[in-house]
Amino acid sequence: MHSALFEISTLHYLVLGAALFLLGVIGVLTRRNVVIVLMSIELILNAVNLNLVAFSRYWQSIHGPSALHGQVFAIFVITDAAAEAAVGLGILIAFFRNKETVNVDEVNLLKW
Amino acid sequence: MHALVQYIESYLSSDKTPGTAGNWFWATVYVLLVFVGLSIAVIAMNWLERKILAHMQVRLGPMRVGPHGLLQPIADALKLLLKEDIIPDGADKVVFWIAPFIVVLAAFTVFVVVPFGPTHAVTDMNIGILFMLGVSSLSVLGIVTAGWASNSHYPLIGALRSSAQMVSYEVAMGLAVVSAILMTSLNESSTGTLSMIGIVQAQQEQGVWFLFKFFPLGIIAFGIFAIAMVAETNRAPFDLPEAESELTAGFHTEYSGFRWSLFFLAEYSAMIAVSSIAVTLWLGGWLRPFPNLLRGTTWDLAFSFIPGITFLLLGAMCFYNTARMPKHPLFKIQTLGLAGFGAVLALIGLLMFLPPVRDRVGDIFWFSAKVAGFMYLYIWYRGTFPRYRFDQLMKVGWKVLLPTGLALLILTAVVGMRAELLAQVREVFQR
Amino acid sequence: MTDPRSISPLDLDTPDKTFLDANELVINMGPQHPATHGVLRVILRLDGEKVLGLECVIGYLHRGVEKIAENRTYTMFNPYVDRMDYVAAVSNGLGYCEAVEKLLSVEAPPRAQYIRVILTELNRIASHQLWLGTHALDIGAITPLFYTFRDREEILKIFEKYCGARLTTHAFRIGGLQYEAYEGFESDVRNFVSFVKPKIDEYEELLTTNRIWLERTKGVGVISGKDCIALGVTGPVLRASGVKWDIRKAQPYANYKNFDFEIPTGENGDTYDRYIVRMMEMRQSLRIIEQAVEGIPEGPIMAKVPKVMKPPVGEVYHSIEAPKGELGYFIVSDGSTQPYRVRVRPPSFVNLQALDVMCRDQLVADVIAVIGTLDIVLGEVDR
Amino acid sequence: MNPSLAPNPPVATPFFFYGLAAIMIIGGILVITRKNAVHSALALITTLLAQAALYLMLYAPFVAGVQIILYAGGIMVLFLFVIMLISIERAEKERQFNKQWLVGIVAAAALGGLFITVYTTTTKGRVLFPEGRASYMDMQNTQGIANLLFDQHGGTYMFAFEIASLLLLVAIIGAVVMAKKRI
Repeated sequence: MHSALFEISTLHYLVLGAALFLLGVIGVLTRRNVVIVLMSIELILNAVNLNLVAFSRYWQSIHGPSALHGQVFAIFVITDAAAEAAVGLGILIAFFRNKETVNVDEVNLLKW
Repeated sequence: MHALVQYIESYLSSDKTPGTAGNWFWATVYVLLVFVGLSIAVIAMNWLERKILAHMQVRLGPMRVGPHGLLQPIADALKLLLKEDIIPDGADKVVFWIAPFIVVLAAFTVFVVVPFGPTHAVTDMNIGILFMLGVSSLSVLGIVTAGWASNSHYPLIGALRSSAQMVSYEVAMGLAVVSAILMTSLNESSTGTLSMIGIVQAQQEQGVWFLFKFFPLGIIAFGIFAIAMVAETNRAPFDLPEAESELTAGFHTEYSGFRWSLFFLAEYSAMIAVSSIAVTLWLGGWLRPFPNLLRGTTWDLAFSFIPGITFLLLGAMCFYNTARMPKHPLFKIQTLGLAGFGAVLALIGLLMFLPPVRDRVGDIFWFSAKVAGFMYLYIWYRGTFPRYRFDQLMKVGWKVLLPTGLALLILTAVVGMRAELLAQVREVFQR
Repeated sequence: MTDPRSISPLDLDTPDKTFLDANELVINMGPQHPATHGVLRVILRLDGEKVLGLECVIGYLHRGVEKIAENRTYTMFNPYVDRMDYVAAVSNGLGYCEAVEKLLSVEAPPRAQYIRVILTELNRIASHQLWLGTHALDIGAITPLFYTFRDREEILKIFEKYCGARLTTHAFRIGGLQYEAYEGFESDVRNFVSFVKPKIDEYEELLTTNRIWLERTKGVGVISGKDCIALGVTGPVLRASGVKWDIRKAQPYANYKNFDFEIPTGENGDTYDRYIVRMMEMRQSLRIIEQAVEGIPEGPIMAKVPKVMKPPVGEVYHSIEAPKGELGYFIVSDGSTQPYRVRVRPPSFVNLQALDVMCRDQLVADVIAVIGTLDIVLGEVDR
Repeated sequence: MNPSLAPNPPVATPFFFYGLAAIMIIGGILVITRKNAVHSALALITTLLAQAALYLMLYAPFVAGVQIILYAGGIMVLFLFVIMLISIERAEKERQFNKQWLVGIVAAAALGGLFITVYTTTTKGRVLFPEGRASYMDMQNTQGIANLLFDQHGGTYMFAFEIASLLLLVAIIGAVVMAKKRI
């Protein structure tokens, strides 16, 4: 048990990633403020990234140092996060201008 | 004792930076040295800026505290430390408290990778330049939060302006940097590097400072960076975030005393940091000038005397001014102080003639001298230029620097790969 | 979109929402603000950084100069006018003295007239120098301030030698001068003229072709000649809009008709033109001074005026071309030793009205440039 | 390749890992519990920076650099910018959480259970993710990534890279269209 705790392996990173992911999910589901919901999504994406990079290292140990696919994926995820944040915040601003609220449960423009 | 000497010698003969060599003791010493050196540089910069600006503006500048106001920065620092630290009532206390530290941390952390010499850096990172750009971009966070936490209109506008400005100019800055990094890879083995030391070594190997490589592409890239770095550090003529006549003092309007001095410290160390990037990327870092024209061991030896001579000259200047001091009993202490300062400078100069010292300070000296040139430029800008308006600033950033930077990047690649491109074109024609 | 002019800046009923929703963000600039030249308070109604409208709140420096005049004799009131436009005290004194002289139907002797012209023109240069320094400072160029103050110092030295005061000079008396020109006055003035000529070139070198200066001033705060006349704007602001109106030529006072000088005018009526017009005016002033100092006649410096002044019942309006525009004095006499009413037409006060027109649809930073270019002195605005 | 750039063997890995993990978890909790969005953003920045340090521990310096420069220096500034544009005083007085506690707990529990199951499942006596520790690599990470993205013969992920650039372009246009009052 001692060595399992103190020799950091891929699994450690995976567990950390899972914890972050769960925090993000709870944030997305329970918060009303859209900005914080978006930030929780960032948390989820980061959890995924952590897993990807951890796997990349694991993969490297098997397939040699140039097997960096996980890191490349992480970079793509970061790119997507940037796009998502830009569009999401743009929508938020447009929404705020119309409804003067940032609460996600008042986003009911499509409801009649 | 013998072990200690051996230990130090083992360090002196090392060809790695302490961080890379995994030498924790020397790394700590280096961190402390950089920290102390930086603080001294900021203090000196404070005095120099006031003096140089004053002389540009036909006045004398600080003259009262110490000979020629030499002790003025220390007096100022004391005053700032003793001042009441006011936190406005409506401010968000925690964020207000943290913000200056974010700025200072960001401004100081970048110096971990600044190469003062081939072995004179805390560490040499694989991603050195990326690290520098990234960490220095963190100071935006401090500025934004400082403006927001003050809970006042002017700081908020200042913070918004500041963040928009810094984020915009980071783009142009990044493009210029990428074109310089591209130049590192345009050699026989076509391996580039992001490491700060590696970039300087690439210039050494290619025998040309990147400023002059692919003339005039290098100079244009340097120009873009030189403009963007002034905007990045919020200095004149891009000092809109703290435009005195419009926003009183911008994001730090509500700050006072110690916390304000942290912003001040951060601003100047950020200036030094971006100047270090410019020096490393385009001006050959620690390399002495004219490596091609004046080569050979004789010239190396001649150039290695220059640090000592510079300090001797500074000392001589002090003595000259000592002779010009008023001959009045009240000025006795000041005269003695100035003479003492000159003596210390001259002593340092003499020390620098000793062979072991001479060999090890040359690179630090040239690096610092180049950075000092940039510092002078900053002061010069401040004395000369009016301030841009915000829309004009954005126009310069997005409509001038960004397209130029993009074109420059493509051109650098084309010029650098011209042999391959020509070969391919020939292939097409032969077919 | 509604016409921005229909929105009153002080319409505070609509709540000040947030930055984002800032169709109407109301910002208070001043009275304690580094760029409002004293205690001007401007209430800005902004759309983001665009100015929808603004309103000036004045009176923070009101001292009731006009009321004071009613309780002072004509002679005793003379020093008070220096406190209105304190950077051009000599011009203020000239206007007042000439107005009272007109009321008394006396005329100052030629020698006094010449010295008056020299001092007034020196003061015009000093005023323009101070304007240039502070205006450039507002736009962010700090160095011109020190250059202009260095050279303005020479003018102030002449004033000090002449009448003992540097700023609030009280140089003139009703009917002429109190002091004879001191020994070496003429050579001092000549030296000053040859000293300051290259200095003006120096200011121009720093600013006139500076790219940032051009970008900050060209097309900023444009006002047409028609608008200027409608608002009563005078002085360099009017001339920069292309209207060739200078009271020194239009209704010559003192002995300006003896001198040969030009009225510089601009075309576009923007901040840059006003800058150029003022720079050229400084040169023209030097020309006038050169001519005047060559032609100082000998003779008395004081006309015959009674010790106790009791002007005949009546009223008089007399205006002069002060550095900032038309400075007029309207004096009503009831035959006693004290004026019944003195009304000052201060150029700064009238010019300040144009601020709103000039700033509409410009940016916040331009408001500062425009306040600077109007060259207002709050002491004169508030009186 | 510069041999002097070879990184050192890791030092005190567990210490750093648990420290950074604690920072990340605490930061994450603060992100989802703070009333004030600026505080949340600052907590998220802390989490992101700690994660960048974890990337360094995983020998992914380039990803760490990108994380700092893009996430902490770019995206989070955007977040702070937007938070400052919208009114916070009012948002703070309102109810912070919606009435989905139950959904949240159930979803989190389900996902957590799933993770635990996956991580502890053994097939033929082997866990699904063995505790394989990567050996120390003296590869230049940045060049490796560059080779994967675009090497001379068209990198493995060249197409994906171009698509990503297109995505960014779309995002730029979308954000401008959304946020601008008058185009």
